[in-house]
Amino acid sequence: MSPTVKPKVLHPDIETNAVGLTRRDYEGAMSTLCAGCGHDSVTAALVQSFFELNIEPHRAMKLSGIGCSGKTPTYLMQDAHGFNGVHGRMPALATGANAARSDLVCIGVSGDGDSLSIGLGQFCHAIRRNVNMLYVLENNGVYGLTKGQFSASADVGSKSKRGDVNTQEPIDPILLALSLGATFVGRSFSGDKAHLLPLIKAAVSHNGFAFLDVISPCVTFNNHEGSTKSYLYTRERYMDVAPVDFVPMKDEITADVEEGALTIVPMHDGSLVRFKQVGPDWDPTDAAAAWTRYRELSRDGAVVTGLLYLSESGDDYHGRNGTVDTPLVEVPFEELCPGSEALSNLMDRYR
Amino acid sequence: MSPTVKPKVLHPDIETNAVGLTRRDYEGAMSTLCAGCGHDSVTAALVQSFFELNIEPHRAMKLSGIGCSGKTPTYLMQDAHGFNGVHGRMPALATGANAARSDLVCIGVSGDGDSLSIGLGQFCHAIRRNVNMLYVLENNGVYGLTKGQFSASADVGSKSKRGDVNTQEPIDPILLALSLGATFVGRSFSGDKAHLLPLIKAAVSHNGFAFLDVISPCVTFNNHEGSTKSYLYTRERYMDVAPVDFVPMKDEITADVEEGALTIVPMHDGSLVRFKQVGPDWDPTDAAAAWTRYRELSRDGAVVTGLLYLSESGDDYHGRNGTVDTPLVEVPFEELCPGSEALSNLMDRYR
Amino acid sequence: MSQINDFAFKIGTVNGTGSSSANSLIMQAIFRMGIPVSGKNVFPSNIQGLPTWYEIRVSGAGHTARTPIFDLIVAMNRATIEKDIAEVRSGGWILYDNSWPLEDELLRADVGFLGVPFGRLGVENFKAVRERVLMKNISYAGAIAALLDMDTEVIQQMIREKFSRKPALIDSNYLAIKLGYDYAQEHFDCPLPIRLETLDKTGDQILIDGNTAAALGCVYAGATVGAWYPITPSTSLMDAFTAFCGRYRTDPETGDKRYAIVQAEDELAAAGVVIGAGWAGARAFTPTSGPGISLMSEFIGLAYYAEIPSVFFNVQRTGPSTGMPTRTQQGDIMLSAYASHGDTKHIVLFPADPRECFEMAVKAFDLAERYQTPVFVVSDLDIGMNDWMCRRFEWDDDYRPDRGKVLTAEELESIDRYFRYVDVDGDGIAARTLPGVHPKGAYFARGSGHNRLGGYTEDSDEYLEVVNRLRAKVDGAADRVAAPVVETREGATMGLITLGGCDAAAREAVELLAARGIVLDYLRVRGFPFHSAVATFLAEHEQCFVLEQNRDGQLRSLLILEAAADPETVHSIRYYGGFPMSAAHVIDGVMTQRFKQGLEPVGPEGSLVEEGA
Amino acid sequence: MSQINDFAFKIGTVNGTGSSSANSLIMQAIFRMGIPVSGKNVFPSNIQGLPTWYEIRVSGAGHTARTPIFDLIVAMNRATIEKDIAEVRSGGWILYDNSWPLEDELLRADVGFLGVPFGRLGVENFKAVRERVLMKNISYAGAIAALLDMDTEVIQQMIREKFSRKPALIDSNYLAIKLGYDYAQEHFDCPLPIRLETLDKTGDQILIDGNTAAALGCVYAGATVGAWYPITPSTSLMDAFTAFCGRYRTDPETGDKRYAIVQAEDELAAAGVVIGAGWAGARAFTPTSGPGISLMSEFIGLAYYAEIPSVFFNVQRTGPSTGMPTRTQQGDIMLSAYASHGDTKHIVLFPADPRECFEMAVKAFDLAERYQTPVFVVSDLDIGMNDWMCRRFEWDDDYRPDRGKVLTAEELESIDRYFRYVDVDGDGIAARTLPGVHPKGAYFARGSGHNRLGGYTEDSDEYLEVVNRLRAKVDGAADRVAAPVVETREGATMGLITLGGCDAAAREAVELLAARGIVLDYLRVRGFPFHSAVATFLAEHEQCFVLEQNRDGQLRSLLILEAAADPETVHSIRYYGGFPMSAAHVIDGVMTQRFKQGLEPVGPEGSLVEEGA
Ligand SMILES: Cc1ncc(C[n+]2csc(CCOP(=O)(O)OP(=O)(O)O)c2C)c(N)n1
Ligand SMILES: Cc1ncc(C[n+]2csc(CCOP(=O)(O)OP(=O)(O)O)c2C)c(N)n1
Ligand code: SF4
Ligand code: SF4
Ligand SMILES: [Mg+2]
Ligand SMILES: [Mg+2]
Repeated sequence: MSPTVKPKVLHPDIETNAVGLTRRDYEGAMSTLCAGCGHDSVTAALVQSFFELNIEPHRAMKLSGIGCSGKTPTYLMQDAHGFNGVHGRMPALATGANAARSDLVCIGVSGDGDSLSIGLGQFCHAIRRNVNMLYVLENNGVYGLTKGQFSASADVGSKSKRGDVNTQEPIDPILLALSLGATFVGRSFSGDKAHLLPLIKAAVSHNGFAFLDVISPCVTFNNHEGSTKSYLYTRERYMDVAPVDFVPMKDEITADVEEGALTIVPMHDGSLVRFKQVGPDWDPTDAAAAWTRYRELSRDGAVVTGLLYLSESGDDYHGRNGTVDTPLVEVPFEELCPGSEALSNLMDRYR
Repeated sequence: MSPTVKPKVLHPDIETNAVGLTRRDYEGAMSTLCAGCGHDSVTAALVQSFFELNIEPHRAMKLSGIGCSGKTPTYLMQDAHGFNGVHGRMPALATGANAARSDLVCIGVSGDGDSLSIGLGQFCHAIRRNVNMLYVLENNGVYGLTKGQFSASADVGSKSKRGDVNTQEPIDPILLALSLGATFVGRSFSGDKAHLLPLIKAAVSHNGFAFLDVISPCVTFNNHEGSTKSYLYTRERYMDVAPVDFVPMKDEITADVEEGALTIVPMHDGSLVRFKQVGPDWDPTDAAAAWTRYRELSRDGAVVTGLLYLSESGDDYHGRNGTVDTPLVEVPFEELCPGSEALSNLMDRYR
Repeated sequence: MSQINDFAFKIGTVNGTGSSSANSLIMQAIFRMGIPVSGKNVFPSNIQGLPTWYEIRVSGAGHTARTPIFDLIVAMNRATIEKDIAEVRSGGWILYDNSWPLEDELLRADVGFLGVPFGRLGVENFKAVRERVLMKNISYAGAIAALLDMDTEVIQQMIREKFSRKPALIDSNYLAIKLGYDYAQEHFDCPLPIRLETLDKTGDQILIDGNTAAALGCVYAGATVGAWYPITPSTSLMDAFTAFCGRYRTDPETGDKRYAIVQAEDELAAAGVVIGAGWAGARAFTPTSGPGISLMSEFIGLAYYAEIPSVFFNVQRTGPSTGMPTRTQQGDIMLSAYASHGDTKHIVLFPADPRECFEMAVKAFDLAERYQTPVFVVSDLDIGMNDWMCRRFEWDDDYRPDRGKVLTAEELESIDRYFRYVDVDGDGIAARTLPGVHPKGAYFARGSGHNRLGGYTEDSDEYLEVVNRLRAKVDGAADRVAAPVVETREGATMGLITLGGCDAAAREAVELLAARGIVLDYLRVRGFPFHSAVATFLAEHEQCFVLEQNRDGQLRSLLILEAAADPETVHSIRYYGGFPMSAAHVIDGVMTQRFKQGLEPVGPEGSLVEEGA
Repeated sequence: MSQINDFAFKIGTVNGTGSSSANSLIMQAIFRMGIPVSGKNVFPSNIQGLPTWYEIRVSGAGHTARTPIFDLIVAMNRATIEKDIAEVRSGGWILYDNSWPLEDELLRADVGFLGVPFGRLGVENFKAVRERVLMKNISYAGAIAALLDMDTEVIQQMIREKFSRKPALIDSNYLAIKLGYDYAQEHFDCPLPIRLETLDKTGDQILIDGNTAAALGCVYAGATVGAWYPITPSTSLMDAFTAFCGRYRTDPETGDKRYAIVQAEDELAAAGVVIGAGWAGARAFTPTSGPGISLMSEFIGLAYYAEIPSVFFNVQRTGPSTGMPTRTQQGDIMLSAYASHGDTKHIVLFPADPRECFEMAVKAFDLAERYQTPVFVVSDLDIGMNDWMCRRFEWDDDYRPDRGKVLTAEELESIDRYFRYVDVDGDGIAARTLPGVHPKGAYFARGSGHNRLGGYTEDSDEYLEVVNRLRAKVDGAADRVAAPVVETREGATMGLITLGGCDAAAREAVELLAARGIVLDYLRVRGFPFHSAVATFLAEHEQCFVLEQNRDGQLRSLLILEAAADPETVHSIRYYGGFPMSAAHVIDGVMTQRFKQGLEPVGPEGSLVEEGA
């Protein structure tokens, strides 16, 4: 049962990107998730974004924990190194991978069980360290792979397929991330690819921990009436408060930045994030305001989405650490080992 | 090296409380912490509070993790069962103990390393479950017992004794608790016993998870200039935004509740919490406002204290679970075991 | 060879398509015909759309172990039909959906192909797409009924029971069954030589899985606190506990619960909840699997050293790491015995079937409280999740929990002063107290160094006194954990030793080997520390074969370390590919080992046994 | 008996009062006099105010093991003076502060009491309270210098070096030393019969602790990523790594760091960071102690199964659970070998002293990358935190890291297709690739079932192929991990086997036993899986004694399971009270075991050895 590899259909006029690859080159094994699973739409958006961002797959690392969500990396960029670790511990693996290879694009995919239950501590501390990575939380309010128990993101009153009603306060990763000083906090919906694409791209361009909470319905265990993470519920209550455009670096000069009313944030790598419509209520550079408004709107029943908060001025883990620019893996051994003379001198101090 | 027991000095006119015990009966072994350690002041405040609350020590359970803070329970109420568990995992032990014995006062003491690093996940989930307990976090910004490394609550820019400067965003347990829907969020300072006492008492009376973040300076590793958790720093920036009085149940009727301007919250057990002066800026029943103002004031450099948020209307773990009133430990076996007839009937269903 | 009531078949489908109800319908129907039957569900670690198989063995003689040889394969899944056809035994049959033709190259001359147009029948008879898929699966049950001569009245009765609350579905299910049945009757020479014949061998039996049984044991033992984090294959244990508590533990008037189930944030927390509750006096447990035990390791050491009763169910799956979550193995034997850093040793129970899961669950709480220590009940995916035929469970209403040495308020009142870890009785067990009972009962539980009085210590002698007592305490439990099952045979000089779910395969193999003239005594380990009868058995046999489902021969290791087995005379037989053990594996292993020991002139051909390097 | 350069003394003080500088001053001064010396710090798990002792053994013959017999005790702590007085050997001395009189009942007729008014001298000569306390401790160093005939010039030189940057402190330290020295010279018959005499035996030696040495090894091995969570007694390893990196790994121009140290939120995360970094191609490590290994268990299994190089330093402390964090033990031997659920087996190195900590740290990274697996370097509190005398470390500038089989971009370019787990060379080791190198190099690392191609699998055969190879791979490392140290003696038929920090005590005991006519060969295990020489040694000796510091005889168990030791002929000698092993314990253990085996007519009296039940 090795992963089913999709046959590459060669098409004469198939579109290639700036690094000469087709969209298909950004795909991975065939999905084994349930037909209609939100996670597969997230995969599709990731594939599309990486294609459009011209990422060379082998210059990326994709990591995940365990769960249906944890399978996502298998389904994208087959030419990137992947690591499907243990449940809830992807943030630590990603921190280590990024510590070693600061030059590669680091992509983490997780689930709400993976990040908010067993992995909550790691998730929070990765935010705190501002590890330079894209962190996608495929949020469906249940443990999909273990058959539908409520996860920590299940809302009070949400009904399970068996009819149980959740009585526990949810852990809202957005409120959490904002409280922890996250520098990039976005929220989206697997059912809205157009919305997801610029968010993913902006997240990849961000210098630091870029968090995307993506409502990604579980069709098998949490898509019924009474669920607050179903397609229907999400669609009905969808409220995009801070949608963005992403203007890649190369397009920057030509980018149409005339609409002065919009907030434009230059990203670390030279690309731009343009907030399409930020109401008077929403200031994506004010974490406190975002926290308050988000909470308020959510309590009123809205499924709030957008690039809710962005701060591009901070240092990522390496910036704070003061690590050399050369990825540590590539620093020559001679620059790491002090050699025999230094040792001999040092030995004199232990007498 | 068994714990040094303080000699009981019998004094003819020694004060006893309503259950006939002296203050000394609320003490424990002699402290082995550093002279001047903030944690010992917290101990003293706990002792005093429990004495004044007339708690019967054997009707309390005291639990902790590992750290200098973890030793606190040893130093109080020697006639209460105590459990010094493993590092960072007291919340789970307390959840289990409370599940079994809903009738006993459950007291947890932790440190900032214990609760915000290794135990962060458990801490958050105990809040989420609203386990009925007093949870004191003795917050000193360092790992005391392992000799002064920065903890996750160390502020950016805070200097270690060795001179290193912390560059990582702190995890602020107050912002965290408010984001997680905590029902009782207080903050105090080990150096201000008068402030701590009513907070502890209110916390014990609270029906649910009562969180007290107590700045408790580490005189040995984090009390120097440049530290943001020193006695001096805390004293200088101390800002009490929501101080309270605690009116015990029996005094209720006689309590002077005339000053109409003050907010008075009736607690689950019939006692009252009276907010002494709640400025126009502070509404202790509004979690969002508390989050925002607390963050703002803290960013401006204040050490904000008080009973920052209180909601007495919710259910604790047992309320949500719908557990019987009898503590589970005391439910007779006959009511637990369905017996042979039921089994025989059940067996028919497996054919 | 006539194969009445003695054959095996398997059904290949796609998961998430409702085939599991058809499969259990078939299995249950055979069971109700009074014929011993066993079923193994081979499913993927995924929710929908991947291949899944259900293996059914029918054995009038009562053998319930898995057999890897199939007389009939129902190949409903196009994605695996090639593999399925290749796997059926020579002379066997393939039942398949011939709505679309089968590629010629798949055909085998030595196998009978029985095509039924299940798809077409579905389309012709049902409207909704989902219904067509579901009914297609029910139809194959009809075809099988015809081919194997199943009692159709039994099937109809079962459908009526199953859908008693949804009568609308009864008709469509009847119809689906009939479609398959009639087609088979019409087109094939029914029944096949492999066929059923009513017996009366299941009268006192039930069909139940081990997790349900263990959950029931927890209910009967009076466990009130259950904490868990979902993990295959242990999840259904807590599902069952929840359901049983809903039925048996809900106050009829108020609706209040006489139990608390904590779905913890992870396994560490689940362990902590159990230990906290155990310390406070509740019977508390957590079900998990290997990865969970790894995560609980630190807490397990705490419970051992602070002496807190706590019960851990480890429904083993294939390791290491995440491994194959939907395959079985016995890979955590050593871990169970010694989990956590430092010197530790734990009480372990090894149930062999659901009945023992029930009984040992009860026993586990008694042992945990008696010895004030963590107790592990170690089953596996095969026992835990598959339906096993076993004797109806019984309950003795005189049973009262053995709480061990717990001082009451009266006892505390009468003594001068209480110290937690003083071994008054010389059995290594000190009396404990519970919170909330009496002021004199207070003590401080801790995982740091402590002396017999319960005080913190860093003193060598005080430390040693406690850890030496702990060792004596757990070793002292050996004869009270669970005696092994021993079966001797006239003339046997060698023995076969195993544990847990290998039992059925081992017994079957011992019978078959005896028929070949290789006579073996049999011992099944049921607990650790090993009962003295285990060492006796080892000492009394010149050679022993140790049968188990892991790569490294963990039971054998443990027998050497803890039951004085001589490494020279205990020979390892291991199969650990993720399927339950079969008699063929055992026989093959015994023959291979005998050949190695110079007892057989030639070794078996095409050995099934995996050889660890 | 003249006791020149052959005695032991210990100093009891209160922790947090600066006594540690005085103690290391004394030890270092003796060392600089060319006399072999060793020191053991016995400290509480607390920061300030509790009793602490420093034990110093002087041995012209070069024995560095702890001895539990003290000729002189410096009793500076009133809280423990009773215990201290009781402990000194008959005919020995007590040096104490007589500023206040000693209670009569504490006096012993068989011991010389040397009173020095340290307190009063402090009060008379220093002003600040804190200064008085600190200087009191320096003064006892002066008194000791006089009593033992220490070279005062050496001491003064050391004070000058130590305070070179704070010259103001030099004078007060001089004064404090002088106060104690002069008082002793004036009032006592200096030197005592136990005294020092300059030798030239430490010329090529250094005084260093094992954690510093291991950290240095990590720097020299080219480790770039270190992750940790503080835990005694491993914390100083990362402290030292940080300091060394500050010195050797900082870009002189930019100040940029050629390393990344992650203070993780817990041990699980620390393990994850190491594994993530190892997967990405960095040499990465984490230092921890027993509780940390328990917490890392799940991740360790992942690294084993997904084959990720990773290095774990376990500086053992007394278990189980939190245990005695400031006492030593060798309680994690079995855990190191088999950590995590399922079938696993790990490469382990057991350094015996700081020099080996340095060398084995380097070796650990080579082995981890060569075998693509977690490697454990298992020392203990005694080795890790105490200063040991050992030979200066050397470095071969020709050393280059053994990265094992890592495919370069060129190699990847030249092959058709890459599959992660194919054993091309037949040694169980498949070539790995690193991210960022070449598109053809991509593979998916996972802890779930996988086949040789690196694909996800739930297929028995595919699964088995991989786990069987893993076993062969790790077993295949046996002769490349670390050969044991073997020392044979004419006429020996029995052997003594030990590991790690028991070495010094074992060697000393072997010498002493030989003098008594009990001749033993000696083997010190240095790695696991055991080198073939271990099994050979076992096979060649009729009886072996296995010496270790844990309750359950874990090394012995491992030798039985993995080096074919015959349980009947390997006899356990264990001391596990938290102090380092001493020769007396070994001799006592050997005599006891010989008595049990019927080789001695009477057993030793008042056995020091703990008997596990
Ligand atoms: C240590 C451990 N505990 C439990 C499991 C079982 N498990 C696998 S996935 C999962 C939850 C997945 O939920 P989520 O992260 O929300 O992902 P989803 O399947 O919903 O996408 C659990 C509990 C495991 N694999 N490892
Ligand atoms: C599993 C584990 N890891 C590490 C340690 C070591 N340790 C003991 S206390 C502590 C930190 C204590 O810090 P904090 O909780 O802030 O308490 P404080 O001492 O500052 O009061 C650490 C890391 C341990 N005991 N157990
Ligand atoms: S179970 Fe839910 S989350 Fe998992 S694959 Fe199916 S739809 Fe997606
Ligand atoms: S080290 Fe710090 S926290 Fe610990 S006892 Fe001393 S002052 Fe208190
Ligand atoms: Mg989910
Ligand atoms: Mg702290």
